[in-house]
Amino acid sequence: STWTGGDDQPASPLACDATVTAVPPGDYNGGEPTDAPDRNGKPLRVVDIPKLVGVGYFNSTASGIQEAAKELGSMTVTTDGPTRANIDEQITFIDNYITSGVDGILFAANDPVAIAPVLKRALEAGINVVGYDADAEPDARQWFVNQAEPNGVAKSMIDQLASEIGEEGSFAIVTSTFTTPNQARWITEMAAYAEKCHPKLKFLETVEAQEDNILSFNQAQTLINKYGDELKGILGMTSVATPAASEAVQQNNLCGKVAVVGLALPNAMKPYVNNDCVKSTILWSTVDLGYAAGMAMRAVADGTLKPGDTTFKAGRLGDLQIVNQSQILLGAPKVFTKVDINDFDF
Amino acid sequence: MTLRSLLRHEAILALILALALAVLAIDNERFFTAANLLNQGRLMTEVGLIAVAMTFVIVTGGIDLSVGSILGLCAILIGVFWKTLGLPLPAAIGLSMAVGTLAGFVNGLIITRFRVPPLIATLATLALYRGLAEGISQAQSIRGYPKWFFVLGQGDFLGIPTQLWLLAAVAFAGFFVLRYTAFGRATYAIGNNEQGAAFSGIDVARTKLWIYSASGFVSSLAAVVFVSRVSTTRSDMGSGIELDVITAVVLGGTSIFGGRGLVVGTLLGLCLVQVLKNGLALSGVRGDGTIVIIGAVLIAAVLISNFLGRYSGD
Amino acid sequence: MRTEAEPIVALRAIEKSFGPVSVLKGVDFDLRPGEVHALMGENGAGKSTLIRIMSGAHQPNAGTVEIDGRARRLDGPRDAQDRGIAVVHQELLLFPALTVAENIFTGHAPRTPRGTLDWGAMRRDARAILDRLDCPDLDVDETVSKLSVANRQRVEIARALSRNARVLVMDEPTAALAEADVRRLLDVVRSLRAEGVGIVYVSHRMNEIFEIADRVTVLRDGGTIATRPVGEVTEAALVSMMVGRDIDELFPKEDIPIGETVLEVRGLAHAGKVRDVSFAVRAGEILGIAGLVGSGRTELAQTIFGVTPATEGEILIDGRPVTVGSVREAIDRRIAYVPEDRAQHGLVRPQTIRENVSMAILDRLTRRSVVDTSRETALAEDAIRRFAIRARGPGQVVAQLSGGNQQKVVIAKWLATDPRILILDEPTRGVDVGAKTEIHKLMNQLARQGLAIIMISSELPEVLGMSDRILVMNGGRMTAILDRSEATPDTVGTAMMTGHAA
Amino acid sequence: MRGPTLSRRLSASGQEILLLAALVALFLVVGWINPRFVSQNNLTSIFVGNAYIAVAAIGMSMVIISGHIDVSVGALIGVLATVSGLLVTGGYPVWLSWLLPVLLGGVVNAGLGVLIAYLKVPSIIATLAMLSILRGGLITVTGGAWISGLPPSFQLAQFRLFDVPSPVWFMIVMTVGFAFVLRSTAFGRAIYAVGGNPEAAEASGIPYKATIVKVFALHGLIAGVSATLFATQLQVIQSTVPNGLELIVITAAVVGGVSILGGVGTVVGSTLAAILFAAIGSSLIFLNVSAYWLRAVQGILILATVLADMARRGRTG
Ligand SMILES: Nc1ncnc2c1ncn2[C@@H]1O[C@H](COP(=O)(O)OP(=O)(O)OP(=O)(O)O)[C@@H](O)[C@H]1O
Ligand SMILES: Nc1ncnc2c1ncn2[C@@H]1O[C@H](COP(=O)(O)OP(=O)(O)OP(=O)(O)O)[C@@H](O)[C@H]1O
Ligand SMILES: [Mg+2]
Ligand SMILES: [Mg+2]
Repeated sequence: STWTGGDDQPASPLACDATVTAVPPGDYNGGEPTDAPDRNGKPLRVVDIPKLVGVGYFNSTASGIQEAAKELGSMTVTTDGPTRANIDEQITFIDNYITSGVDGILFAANDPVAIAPVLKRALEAGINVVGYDADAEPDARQWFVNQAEPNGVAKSMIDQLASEIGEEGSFAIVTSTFTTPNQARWITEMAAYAEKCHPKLKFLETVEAQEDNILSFNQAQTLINKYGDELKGILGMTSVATPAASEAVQQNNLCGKVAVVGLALPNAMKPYVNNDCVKSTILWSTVDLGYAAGMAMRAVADGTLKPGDTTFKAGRLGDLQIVNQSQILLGAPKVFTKVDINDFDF
Repeated sequence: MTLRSLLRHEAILALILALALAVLAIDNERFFTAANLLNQGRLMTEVGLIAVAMTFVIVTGGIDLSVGSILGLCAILIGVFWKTLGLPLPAAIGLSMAVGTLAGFVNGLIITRFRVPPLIATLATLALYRGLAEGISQAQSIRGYPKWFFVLGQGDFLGIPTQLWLLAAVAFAGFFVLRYTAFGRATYAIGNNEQGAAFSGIDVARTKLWIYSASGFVSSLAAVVFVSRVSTTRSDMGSGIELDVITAVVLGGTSIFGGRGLVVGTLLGLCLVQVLKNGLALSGVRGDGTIVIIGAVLIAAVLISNFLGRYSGD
Repeated sequence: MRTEAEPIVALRAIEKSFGPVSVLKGVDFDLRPGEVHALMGENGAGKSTLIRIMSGAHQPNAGTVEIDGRARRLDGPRDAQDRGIAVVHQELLLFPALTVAENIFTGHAPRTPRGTLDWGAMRRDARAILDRLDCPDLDVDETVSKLSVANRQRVEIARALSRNARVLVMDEPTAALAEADVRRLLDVVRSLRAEGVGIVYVSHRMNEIFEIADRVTVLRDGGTIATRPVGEVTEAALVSMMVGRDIDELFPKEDIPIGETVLEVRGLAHAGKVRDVSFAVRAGEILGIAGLVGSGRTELAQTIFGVTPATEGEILIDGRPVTVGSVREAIDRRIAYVPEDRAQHGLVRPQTIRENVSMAILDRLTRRSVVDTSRETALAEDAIRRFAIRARGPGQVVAQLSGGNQQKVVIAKWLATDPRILILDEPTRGVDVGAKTEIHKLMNQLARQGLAIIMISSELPEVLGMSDRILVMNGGRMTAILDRSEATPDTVGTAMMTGHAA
Repeated sequence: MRGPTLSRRLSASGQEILLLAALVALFLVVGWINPRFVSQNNLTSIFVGNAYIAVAAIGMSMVIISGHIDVSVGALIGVLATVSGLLVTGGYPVWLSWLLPVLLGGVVNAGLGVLIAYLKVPSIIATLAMLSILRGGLITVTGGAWISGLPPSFQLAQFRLFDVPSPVWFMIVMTVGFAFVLRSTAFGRAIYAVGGNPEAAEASGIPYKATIVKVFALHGLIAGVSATLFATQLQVIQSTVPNGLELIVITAAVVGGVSILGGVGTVVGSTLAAILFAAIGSSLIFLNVSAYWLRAVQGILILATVLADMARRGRTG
């Protein structure tokens, strides 16, 4: 089946080689809070509302945000959100925090459009709004901290895959659900990039596995059984699917025969990377992502991060580039291997 | 006597609600404001709409687990009819609501014609309708609706969120039909003794078909409100809403075994859950703590009314 | 005579109330081994309540239960069973989804040496008990949900017997049985008595009492009126003890002028259960239908009433052929049916008298589909007055009424539809003598108003006493239509048996 | 005597036969289209990956047969799996980390049983509330952190006996065992009795309330076993409540022939149904059914099974 990315945006595959063309960010297209009080230097009460609470991924972004808050000293952050990745409940949470009168809202959107009206209401109430991990419509927030551009993620994944399974290998994808915007976007970009730069890679199919460990394991297992020797690689699109796929490969004694490439937290992948069953795992530092978001929130409130900037100075991360009119780019996704994976703890 | 024992649970619930309102208002001055309460009304409309019909369903001794999936399917269809097929938006909405009603009607058919217990029938259509939504949408969201459409989900009318008027109208209709009409009587009779009702000349199958169709209809109505509120359509919309709906209905005193229940109770149950969610959040309780408390309140409400029911003499 | 024997069970000065309602007010009752002690009283007199105390299901508020001369506290049914008391409850307490054998042995199934259930022994023992009950046709592996009422009754009795009880309490065991089955049951009771079992026997049927009982105790309004040896009382005396007044005639059939034919059926059939039935009923006439259990009488009635629409044949009303495809249609054609199963088909018991009485005619009590509650209340109040229903008011829940009064609510409900044809299926089953006479009087009164009445009854004296003509059925066919003058227990009984071979 | 008894037995276990036939048909048809579907590997995968569902469905079947329902079982499994993981990473012996969640499940659900039987809270409400409490409580307590660093000796579900993975053993032994309990012990028959007619059960000397509490407690113990299988299958434990697991378990039970009205059903049926659903899920991948339509196909198949069952019952009774 062809992938459309869940939205109407066209894919924009990067160049096949490592050339990175620096693109000027363009005119700021984010929103502005209405009649925001002067918060420069004043204590900030901020709420962080991720897609859902109780998953490792957002636990580590939350810890990054706390790190920033601690470093700044003038900002208190509470993380709260729905227990299911549900557009409706997330909206209710934001709504309640607008009423309770916070100074800033950090969010990772379950749906960019659905969340927009309530975020706009937050801006109208004079609240500073900054997104991370999953964006909303630009005018519904001020800035978005982009962990990696979708085409960048796609390039890392496909390049890594091709290097492991060869240019003519066959692969399948395990994702959460088809409707999750980030994953859908990445898969679209991967398809486009693979066609452009690795045209002989053979895409077999994509299976859904929710954010469910055992289901991911079962689905990977089924793919292995179905394709037998034909299957050379599995792409895990979520931090749940990748370790589960690795486990399936390991339990089937296919280490070295079936490659697993995917997004995952280093901690979850250490067992497989350390025993050489899996070569790498790709991810940005989720802690840094939260840290940058926290820093950006303070800077927006202080007025030091403003439209027209081309870089943003994010504490220990140094200068981050501003791209796509109103996004702060964390950097390229990182490929963790046996060499360095044990240096990270998240 | 029945009326009295019915009202008893509702009265207790109203008392708990009043108490919750008072405590939360004292605790946080931002809680008891017209703006906040009206906004909460906006947020609970979809659950409320479906809960009104679910009250009927549960009074007949049935259950409808597929409402969330019908909501998702209708949401998707609004987008597909409008964008993909190019119909005018009102026509797309009308058509999608027709499909939603039909989905409910199919539930009713499976239940009445083939005598499949409602729980099983709607467990199956829960998967089926959600699957249709996913298959039809191919995971595509559809957005970019015209401005006027958002009046329903995001606008106000006479200073009150538009969808609250709709909820009020549906709730009143539900209240009136269940309380005062022959149809309402038939609903209770079926819930208490289906065969007895049939021997009295009540057309059991037809009554149930109407009720399940109505359940589909309000689910599609909720879909329209939902799409208008969040400006987009996704195939996973409304998943899990059935549990919220059932919570409101049973908290409202409708007996899960059928034969007993009032729309007023359902509305009280609905408000209590929403007020708790909102008030606790404003008081700094996190979301996971809130659902623990709602679970405890659900049990407490039943225990209190069991206790009073037992000792108030029957 | 064993009158000198020590009582096995003795209840002394028992009092019992439910909330504010005092049901038993100082009842004395005792049972000796090898006797049949009948318990009689009007509906709601407290017979079943007394039995529930004997079976450990209820605890008395005051008074003592003595077993073998020692005061005991019965902590639940299990305790009573362990002391040798077994009960056949009035409302059959069976497990519809389980087999006959399992129903009989639930709670005390035979075990293998390893402690697991011994299915072989269970089925064998069940077979033996059923054979003793003279029920060779009842399969121990059949699920109870598929059995007829009479057979369920037998399972219930078999269950009580399976416990090798010293005391067997039977609460209206014959209410659902036809004459022939009653005979078989009474034979069993006699043989148990001969084995020294003490039997408490509750029934509203006088002839059974005189046939089987050694002593009789009469309850009225929760108090003991008297305990007498049966030989010392007459039927009339018993009745007046029960109702507190004299009842002159048990089956007061009046002569009423018969009018035009109202209903006629020709060659009516339904799915093999009713075959080729033809008869006519005229205004003012009472047509009795007699037959053995399962002879298809109820099916016939339900076919006329549109519950199970006819697969063949014709129904004519006032000489014009009509279709009756549903209950609704039957009501519109002014046919009413008072079903035999009150709890299942007759009433919605958790609802009020008002809601029940109006249920079949709601469409007539509505204005633009809104129910006119004041008219509805008036209707219910009228019914309570007219049928002397003992109730607090139209708002009382039907489940709280005694059996006889519930039956009156059903009749009131159907008369509210203003029928011309009234079918009564076992209208006095489980109803006490007093209420029974009232129902019979009512039937006469309705006939006088020109209704055509069809009455199905398994009580032969009732059919013989009340009917102008008697239709006899067997195996879904009609075997005879007898005029009042030619109907005797013999002629009707013979007709009930004929065609049995066919 | 023998003949009718045999045929009645067959018709009484009609749902099991129906499911078995469906399962065989599925394996034949899909295996014919794609032989890899019936490879030993894939069959093992289907059984292993879903054994915990089949195990949980055993307890659920007993609860439903007793006339109740439990919508909180998924949440309970999530909580118990987390407890198991926390214990073993907290340095407790492996056997204790397996055993304690099982006992805890029994205790928690015994409490639920008391709430339902003695305090008369309808089971759907009590367990709906429990779902909420467990789901929220788990996050409050653990913050949803993943549990990793599990010792290899902890991975019970990866052990093999006679080259058959342990989850399959658990599934088979527990299904057969509880089928025996239900059919051949007094307690088993008591479950049918209280589910079929509580009043009659009381009158037969079967204590209704105590039986219900025991059934729920047993269901909790079985959920504990299911949670242990769930927790020891992979090297990380997601300390969250698996979404929708309760519906899958309930579906397995009712499609397996357990009457939602109580008093009817077997655990063999529920296990077969759990396997059937797993096999259907797997077969759709083998048949290249577009993944977008997967859930719709599942819905149609559930419906078809249920309708076939209704048709069968229409014929026999
Ligand atoms: N659980 C209860 N709660 C309240 N009242 C009750 C209860 N059980 C019985 N009663 C009342 O007690 C009275 C006696 O009932 P009982 O069933 O003992 O009568 P009965 O003599 O067996 O009548 P019948 O001949 O109709 O069977 C009735 O008025 C009944 O309504
Ligand atoms: N629950 C049941 N399941 C299966 N067969 C039944 C059931 N009830 C009745 N039958 C059968 O249906 C046929 C007609 O029964 P019906 O009730 O019409 O007879 P009846 O003469 O009215 O007897 P009764 O005195 O029991 O009401 C009989 O063969 C009977 O055995
Ligand atoms: Mg009685
Ligand atoms: Mg009959």
